Amino acid sequence: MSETDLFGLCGAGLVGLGLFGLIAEGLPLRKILAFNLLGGGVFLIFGVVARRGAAAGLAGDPVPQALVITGIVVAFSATALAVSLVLRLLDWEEAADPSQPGESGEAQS
Amino acid sequence: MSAADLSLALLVIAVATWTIAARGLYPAVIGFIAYGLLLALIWVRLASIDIALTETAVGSGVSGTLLLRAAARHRGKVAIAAPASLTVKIVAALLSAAVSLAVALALLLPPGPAPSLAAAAIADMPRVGLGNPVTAVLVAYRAFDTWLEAVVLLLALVAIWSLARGPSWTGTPVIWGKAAATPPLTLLAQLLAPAGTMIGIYMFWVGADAPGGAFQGGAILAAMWLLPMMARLIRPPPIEDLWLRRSLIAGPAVFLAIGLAGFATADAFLAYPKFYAKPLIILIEAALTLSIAATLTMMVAGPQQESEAP
Amino acid sequence: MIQIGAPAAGLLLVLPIVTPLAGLLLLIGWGGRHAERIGISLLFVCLGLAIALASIVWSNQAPLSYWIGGWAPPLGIALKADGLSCALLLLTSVILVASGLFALGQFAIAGTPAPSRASVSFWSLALSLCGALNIIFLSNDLFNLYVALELLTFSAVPLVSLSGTRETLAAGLNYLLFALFGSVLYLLGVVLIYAAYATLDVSLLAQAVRPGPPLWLALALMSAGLLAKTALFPLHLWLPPAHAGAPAAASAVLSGLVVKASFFLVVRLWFDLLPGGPGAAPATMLAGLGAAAILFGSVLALRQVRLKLMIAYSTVAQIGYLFLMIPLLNGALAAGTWDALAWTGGWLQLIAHALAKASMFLAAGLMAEAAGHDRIDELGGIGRALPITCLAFCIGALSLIGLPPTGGFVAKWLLMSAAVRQGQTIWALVMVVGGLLTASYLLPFIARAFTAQPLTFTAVSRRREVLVLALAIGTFALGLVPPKPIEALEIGRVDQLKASPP
Amino acid sequence: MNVLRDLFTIVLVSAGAFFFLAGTLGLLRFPDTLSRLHALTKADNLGVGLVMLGLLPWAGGPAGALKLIAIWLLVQISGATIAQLIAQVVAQVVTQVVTQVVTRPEQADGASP
Repeated sequence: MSETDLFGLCGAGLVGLGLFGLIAEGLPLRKILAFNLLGGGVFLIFGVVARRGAAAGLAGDPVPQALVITGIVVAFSATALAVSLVLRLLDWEEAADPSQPGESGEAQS
Repeated sequence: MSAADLSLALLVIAVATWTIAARGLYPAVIGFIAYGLLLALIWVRLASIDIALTETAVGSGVSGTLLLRAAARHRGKVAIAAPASLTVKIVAALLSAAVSLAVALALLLPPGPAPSLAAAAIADMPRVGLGNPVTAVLVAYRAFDTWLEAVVLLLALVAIWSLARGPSWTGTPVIWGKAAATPPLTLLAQLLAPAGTMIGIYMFWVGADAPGGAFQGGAILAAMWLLPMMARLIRPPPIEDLWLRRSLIAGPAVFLAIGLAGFATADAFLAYPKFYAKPLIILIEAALTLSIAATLTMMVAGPQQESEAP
Repeated sequence: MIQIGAPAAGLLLVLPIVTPLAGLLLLIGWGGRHAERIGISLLFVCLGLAIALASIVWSNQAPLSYWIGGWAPPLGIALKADGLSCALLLLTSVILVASGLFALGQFAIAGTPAPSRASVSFWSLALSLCGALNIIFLSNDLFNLYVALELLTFSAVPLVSLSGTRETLAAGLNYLLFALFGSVLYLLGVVLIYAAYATLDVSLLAQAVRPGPPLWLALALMSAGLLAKTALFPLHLWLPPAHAGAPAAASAVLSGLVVKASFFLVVRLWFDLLPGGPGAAPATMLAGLGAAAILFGSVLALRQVRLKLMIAYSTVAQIGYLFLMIPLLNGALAAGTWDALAWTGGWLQLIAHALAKASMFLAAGLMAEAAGHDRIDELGGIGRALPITCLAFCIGALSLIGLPPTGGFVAKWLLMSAAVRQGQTIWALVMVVGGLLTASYLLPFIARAFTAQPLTFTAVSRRREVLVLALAIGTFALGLVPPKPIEALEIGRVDQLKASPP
Repeated sequence: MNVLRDLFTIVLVSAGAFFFLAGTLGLLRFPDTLSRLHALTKADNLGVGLVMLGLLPWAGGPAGALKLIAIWLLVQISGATIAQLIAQVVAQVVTQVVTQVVTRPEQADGASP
């Protein structure tokens, strides 16, 4: 088994773990974490494909490598948006929680 | 395959499992950050230094900061959703195992030489005038994707601003509550920010010919802007600040302007005129670096709060 | 026939994409007070650009394509406009312009000229949504489409949560999580495709694909991802709260356009990338899910007590109809022919539903404004207070049910004829049952709106009422269009038969 | 020359790795946060320094060597700061617990079995 096969299997395993987390986790923040794990696995598979496509004196096919860079940035944007939605929802949780009266006024939009 | 590769792969799987299985949210996020750093090592093993840098800076670093912050707010709060039932978990486990297995088989099975665009990419490199093939794909062959990606990043910031509490489109982000700065953090900000800024600029500059580029450099610059903010040395700018607004759009706007000018100068959208390709690309990358740094900083800083409010 | 050169073709294809996105940059850079003016004018510009593109494709009777940067695929990215893309581009602009006009002045902060968060956000998001949809309808590159899908998601989700209440934030988060699940599965399919063929261009792939387990796996993953974004049963759970919670102008766009974009890509995958069609089993499965969506969506709509939720569940049901087109097209391809009835019927259903649903959501928004709530039980008699709005709602409802003379009727009639002609009568039966169910949840509401004694309703702007009616008349007019323009949906489809195995 | 260089690298990098190992053991085995921190920072500083030194001959010129030294410096600065920050948090928590015990002994007893 070559190193690309090994990392390909690793990527497939990460996809499985992330997918499980994304479906089975209840807490949104945990789903976001699972989404990032899953994304990491998919990107890793891109990397394996790139490495296998090494040719013409390059150590890897630059097209999938560039796609991964784009993908990482897009996945980050998704994470940032999801996290800010979670934080806004926490504002409401705090407002609804009588033990923290100081924050209750801030959640009104 | 070496023993080091095998242990690296197993370690990544183990840390990922930990992230999913950890009982606390905070440990799970820490696990995720470690996962990102380990992935970066795999990227080095796959000879993709560009991606290793992006993964460390954006995938693990900036994402990790955001998630840590959210996990800290989450502590002791009521869970928003109920945990999934056992049936859901079993179905999810079966489904993800099936997908995992199918993908693994698809990756192990393909016979013969792997198809690749490496030769095509290298053949056209002289027309672009760059030494880094990944950058050539990003700013020339698939420049449209890269422009869109810069717009996506900006849109995510607009989305975050649209989720603010107040009714108006003005205000200043509030960084990490009201705690006072600590001397070690202040010292770190004073020492690291100037050095890190240079590293960020260097990272963008070498991107034309070596691993690096706008996204990696921009992420480092963003960190170097956030650090003094966290140390209370500077305040985040209000979102209506004109300089901030212009820095945010500089990258995508310059990219688009040069792209549209391509219709006249190079007979195609997002094409570069002969002999001027490299300077134009460096101009685009410089503007993108600035915009990415500003956008990432404001994304981590979070939504604005109105100045009238306490 | 007009012949045009590559730069002109480039401008025609590139401008509909970059104009709204440049508008987004403009709003971020200089936004604030002028958000509304910049937003609505650029949406009108996009409408003009869509008309220009459509008229060129129409007069050429041939698709238009363009390589961005002059780089040929597989290295570069190609844009391509056929008859269908032009029609969808037009639809996008029409609905966005209508929703934009409806939203004018809605998001200002009373009493101050200061830029309001809701206003700047709405217009920025509307522009990026327009750009994202135009890319999805024009791009020929699977990864580029992934970026566009994400652009679409990040525009749509904040629209849902614009009001900032707990319910809409939760609905937005849930929508985002479903959409991200969909994107990542789609991306997984993309990498498997690239691993096998080292190209992402749909046209090149159509010539290169070798049917076999790796290809099925990739297509299955991508389709599953897209179905989550389309909200096809059983992945529909996120849709009703999201579409019902958004402001009316946004709901119209979300229900009318956004969910259709990922459906469009499903069809692209199974019929453009795979020239021979999906084969019997996947086609039956997709249509089976569609049929289930029609039944469950309608039954759930029947049980709703709030008007906007009822309309949102009706979207779940109407999406199901779109998938009935797949086994019909596939059946014809298997026999070596091309079923123009099913093709035009399916897309007409999409267009008719988009127009009808947009006008119904806007009408519901006006009713909620007049009544101060949208509880169905207390809206009786609203037809007397807002006759124009209710007339619009009524026309939309007729189209959803499939009664003549509306676009929905023509679409469903075409689909049913195709089903009967091919002997796939079961899908025709599903459509009949679906129509009856739709009537059962929409007609009682309409009857009560016009007959019951009205409670007190405040007046709403006449301009906005007329606007909603105009959209509804669009649905109505679609039922009267002569066949010739409808055939335009087939421009570029002649290749289909040539490419498919005899 | 080559043998000497290889030997230099092997000895220094192995020594660095040993310190990392020791630090990790300390992290796992030491009883409280402050001593763990102590083990970790000591090992990190020395470990990174030794590995960096061992790799210097391979840096391929003065520019590469400078980058390696810069990396070491950056790790030093950030490691030291983080150690300080963690120690501060520990100190705060200790102070809080002590005040709690002093002011409300009965509650603190119940809270810490």
